[in-house]
Amino acid sequence: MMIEINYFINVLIGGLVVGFIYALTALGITIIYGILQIPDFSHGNRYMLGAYAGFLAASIAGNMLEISYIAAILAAVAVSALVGVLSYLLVYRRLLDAPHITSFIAAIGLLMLLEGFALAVFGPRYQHIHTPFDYMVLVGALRISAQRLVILLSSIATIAFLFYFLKRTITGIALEAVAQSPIGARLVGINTDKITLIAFAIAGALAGFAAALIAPITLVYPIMGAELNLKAFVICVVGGLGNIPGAIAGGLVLGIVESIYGGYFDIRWKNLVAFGILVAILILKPEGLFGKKERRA
Amino acid sequence: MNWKIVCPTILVLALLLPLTGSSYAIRISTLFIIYTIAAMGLNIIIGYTGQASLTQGAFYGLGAYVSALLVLNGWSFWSSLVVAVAFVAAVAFLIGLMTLRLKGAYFAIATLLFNVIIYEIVDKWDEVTRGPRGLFGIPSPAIEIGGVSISFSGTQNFYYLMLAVLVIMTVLYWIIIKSPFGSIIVAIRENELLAEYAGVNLTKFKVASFVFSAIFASVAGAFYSAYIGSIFPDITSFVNSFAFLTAVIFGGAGTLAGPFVGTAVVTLINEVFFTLAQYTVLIQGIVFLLAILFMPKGVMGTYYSRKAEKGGELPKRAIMGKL
Amino acid sequence: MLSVKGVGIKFGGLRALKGVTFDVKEGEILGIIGPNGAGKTTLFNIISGLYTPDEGIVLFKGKTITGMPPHKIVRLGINRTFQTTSLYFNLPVIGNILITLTGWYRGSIFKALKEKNGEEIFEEAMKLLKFVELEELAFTPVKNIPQEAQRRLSIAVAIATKPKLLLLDEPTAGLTLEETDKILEIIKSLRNNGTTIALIEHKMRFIMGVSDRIVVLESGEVIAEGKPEEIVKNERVIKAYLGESYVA
Amino acid sequence: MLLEVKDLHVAYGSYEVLRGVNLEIDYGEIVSIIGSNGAGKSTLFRTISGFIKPKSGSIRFDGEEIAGKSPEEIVTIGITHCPEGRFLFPDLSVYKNLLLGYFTNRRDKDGFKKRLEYVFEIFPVLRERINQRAGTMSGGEQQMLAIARALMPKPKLLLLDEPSFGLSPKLSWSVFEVLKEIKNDTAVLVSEQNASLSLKVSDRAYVIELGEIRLSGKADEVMANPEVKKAYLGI
Repeated sequence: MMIEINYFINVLIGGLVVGFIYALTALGITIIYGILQIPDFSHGNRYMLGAYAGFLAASIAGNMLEISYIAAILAAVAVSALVGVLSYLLVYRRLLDAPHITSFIAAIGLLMLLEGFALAVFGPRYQHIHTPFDYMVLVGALRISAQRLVILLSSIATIAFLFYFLKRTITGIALEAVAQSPIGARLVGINTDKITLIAFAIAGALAGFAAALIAPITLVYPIMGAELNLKAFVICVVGGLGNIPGAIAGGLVLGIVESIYGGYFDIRWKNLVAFGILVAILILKPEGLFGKKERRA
Repeated sequence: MNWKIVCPTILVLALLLPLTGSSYAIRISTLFIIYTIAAMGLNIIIGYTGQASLTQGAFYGLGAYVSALLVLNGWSFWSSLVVAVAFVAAVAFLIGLMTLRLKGAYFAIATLLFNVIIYEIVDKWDEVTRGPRGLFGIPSPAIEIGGVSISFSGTQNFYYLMLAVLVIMTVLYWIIIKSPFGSIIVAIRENELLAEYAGVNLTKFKVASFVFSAIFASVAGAFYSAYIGSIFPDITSFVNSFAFLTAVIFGGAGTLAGPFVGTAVVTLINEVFFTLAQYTVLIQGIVFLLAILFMPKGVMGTYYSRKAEKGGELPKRAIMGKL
Repeated sequence: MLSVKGVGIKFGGLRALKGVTFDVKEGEILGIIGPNGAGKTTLFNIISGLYTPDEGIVLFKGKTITGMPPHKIVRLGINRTFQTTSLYFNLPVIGNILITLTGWYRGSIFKALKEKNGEEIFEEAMKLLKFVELEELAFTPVKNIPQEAQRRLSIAVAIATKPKLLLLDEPTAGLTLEETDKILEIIKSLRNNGTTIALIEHKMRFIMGVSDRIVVLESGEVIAEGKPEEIVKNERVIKAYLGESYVA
Repeated sequence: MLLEVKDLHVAYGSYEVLRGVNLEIDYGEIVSIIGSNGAGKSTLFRTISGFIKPKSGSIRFDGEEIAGKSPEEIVTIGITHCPEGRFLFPDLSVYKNLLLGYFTNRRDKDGFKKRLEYVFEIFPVLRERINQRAGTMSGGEQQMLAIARALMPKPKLLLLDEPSFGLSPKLSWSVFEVLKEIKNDTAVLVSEQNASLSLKVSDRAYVIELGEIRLSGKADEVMANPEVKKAYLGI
């Protein structure tokens, strides 16, 4: 009995860990969608490039695990944020006046470009980022990997910090303002271009952080972004595109469901079940589980 | 450009191509034809109806799988083709019914999800599809005329077969676009609300054009499996959806010749950089982005807007927004 | 011909319309007036099937049409124009009519694929353009023609579906007196051809001159209904529409 | 002069919406601009506030040329615009809407508190609703919030487009009463369909027709003009 409960808690923690990674990535997509109404399909590849930047930084930083892992995190955050900023400056900003479908198609181009870049530079091989938290800790009767605890705690801290930023700082409030009414924002003197740039930087940084956290467990490879991206996207849609709490809740729910399913049932149909449920939600409740119903105007 | 001269010229050149004796050129041209058929279908739903569908790759792969499975079970290619097309059309009908109420990005994401779902089924249901091991030894199609059997196994024979299929599919494509049906889907693309107030049942027409686009994809897929002889679950992946999308956008979404031009350019790029396999995706991405940024209307779209700027005469169908 | 009975609708917490009841009689021109935000356009959206009301029903020729999608209502014989002119802006003027006629005549998939558009559809389009005096602009892209011409074109697009009841949403907003007169003539000759018309307007003089009857909306409720000469004398109307200062 | 608009031309594509508009506003003035829907009032406002670039002409504010500047720069210089349609932040609280109204001076925390008190005195109902989300308030309250937001940075000039939109006559009247209170700090250019209301509180008025100024003068003179009466006052 005891063992079963412990197994369940472990499955649950596994789900939360993955769920937070999903949530951190989905947050970026939802923030960008809120501001520009673009479904940025290339977002997952910022996450992937962040992971590679972390891998490179860690190899340069040397053999001290503590130092090299910190270097990896910093590099991942910085590079992902930079790629986000450049994506806006070089691509999306030029398409602000074009129909939405153009930006959306450009996102697919960007996705190919970033993935192609990683393939060309790093090849299809799997790379490894080493973590100093490579041991198990005892919490009560539970043995949990320290890296998982680090992921849980730092994700929660990051999300708390994000909420503080959005709700309490004037720049964060301005970011929400631009998402709700770009014209209103300009009327009060907010430079929407600058805010959009900040949004892309934040979205990228969150993805890079998520990548550096999970990379020691899942390894680093070129299509890691594409795999995560799809799920992050669906999470956003389920949470309501542009809805920040929705993205977090959606990420956690998907992570836990996947983990429980994988822990107890035939793993073969895991993805199918996950995507099946998500598409059903999308069709039955297109405004998202947490969204408000809007009338056709 | 006068299409009445250009089209027959190209057709004659195409018929003469095997005289060059280059099996490489024939192989590339055959693949080009297969991809073009799928791209034509995608152009109907994206270019003319204005709905960003991302399921085309799955329909293509599904067409290939259904027909290959039947052929491997002893069916003739032609009856398997009919069943594959009907099956994919039915799947598209159901997916269209479910997704086409969604708008813009939501529709795109929903169709992408269905692509993933179809891929998962093909990849994981190995009792039926043999999963990642793929299907091998798919025989080539053959026909019997008056007791004489002609096999399309040779590169050259298959090329002529595909040329005939291309002509048939192009005529179908042309009929769909040129008929009142084509005008109505353009009306939906240009102003959905107003189209509805012209008494058009939006759902019906959107679903119909989605089904048409899937039919083209499944035909292309079925012939692909017969040509290559082996297929793997990858063929249903959304990577193919993106590839067909690239061709349509590149050629000019919503222009009749767009899928031909776009597929030609994309096939060419792939071949030119074939030796740099590692860089293919990167180069595709760069070219794609540059095209969207500097030529968002694609080759044919840009051609027509230049022509309009210069005051040149546009085709008569331009009155109805069709190019 | 059309009966609106106890129609009400909510947006979020806001009650945009409540208990709206009135009739449109065959062959008349009914004016609908009221201050900005009174719910006039919402009312048109309900009649033409864009919104389903939370309460009440709409009857057209004795048949309930609430809950029907717009394309079915159009086929029953009601069409409308939009306040912010809605057209196929990328197409030429005549393309707008042709594409509407195509949708109207070939609205089933079978017909759309099988039947061809012949010369007669082109001639019918030209006739409609002549009716609104746009035949000279037939091949100009809509985005390049003046606002006033766009307004007339949107009427032509709506009547291409041969409606028995036409709903016009502020057909003269932003037009000069001269241009307003042109629209007025179109409306009158439409009525003479047997089309019943309901129109939303702001210009008092215009609506008083053209309407047989007038319905006044304020904050989502009908506050008066009657002949123009009765409406101008109605104190509640003057207060709501012209402002406090005009009473007394 | 606070604002001098000279020979202003604005076009959407080939269609000229403003055809040589001349207009002036002095410190401490309320000026009405009257015209039918589509005459060019909103376009004029949007051009002054920087949302539309003029084709030609000059807009001088406090002696400085501002034509072609971005909306952000123009708010910083001291012109705020309260447009038709309000453009509030519907999911943010009244407090945050007002905080954002003070965005251009965001570092001055004390100044913000003073301005907040000031607008609460003018619109006491907003104080009661301080934590309510803007989108859930009634139309009238939203209109007050929109005006209050535009007053937050203590602008030298307020452009007020259709303030009585969707308001009951009584509420509209109280909005216009407010203008008289603020005009010593903030000059006002107001456009209004219900011209009789706005003319009562205005010092001067312009009549705009088809993108041109047809008539201008003291508010009571304009109101007494028989043609204006006929065309815009509904009598």
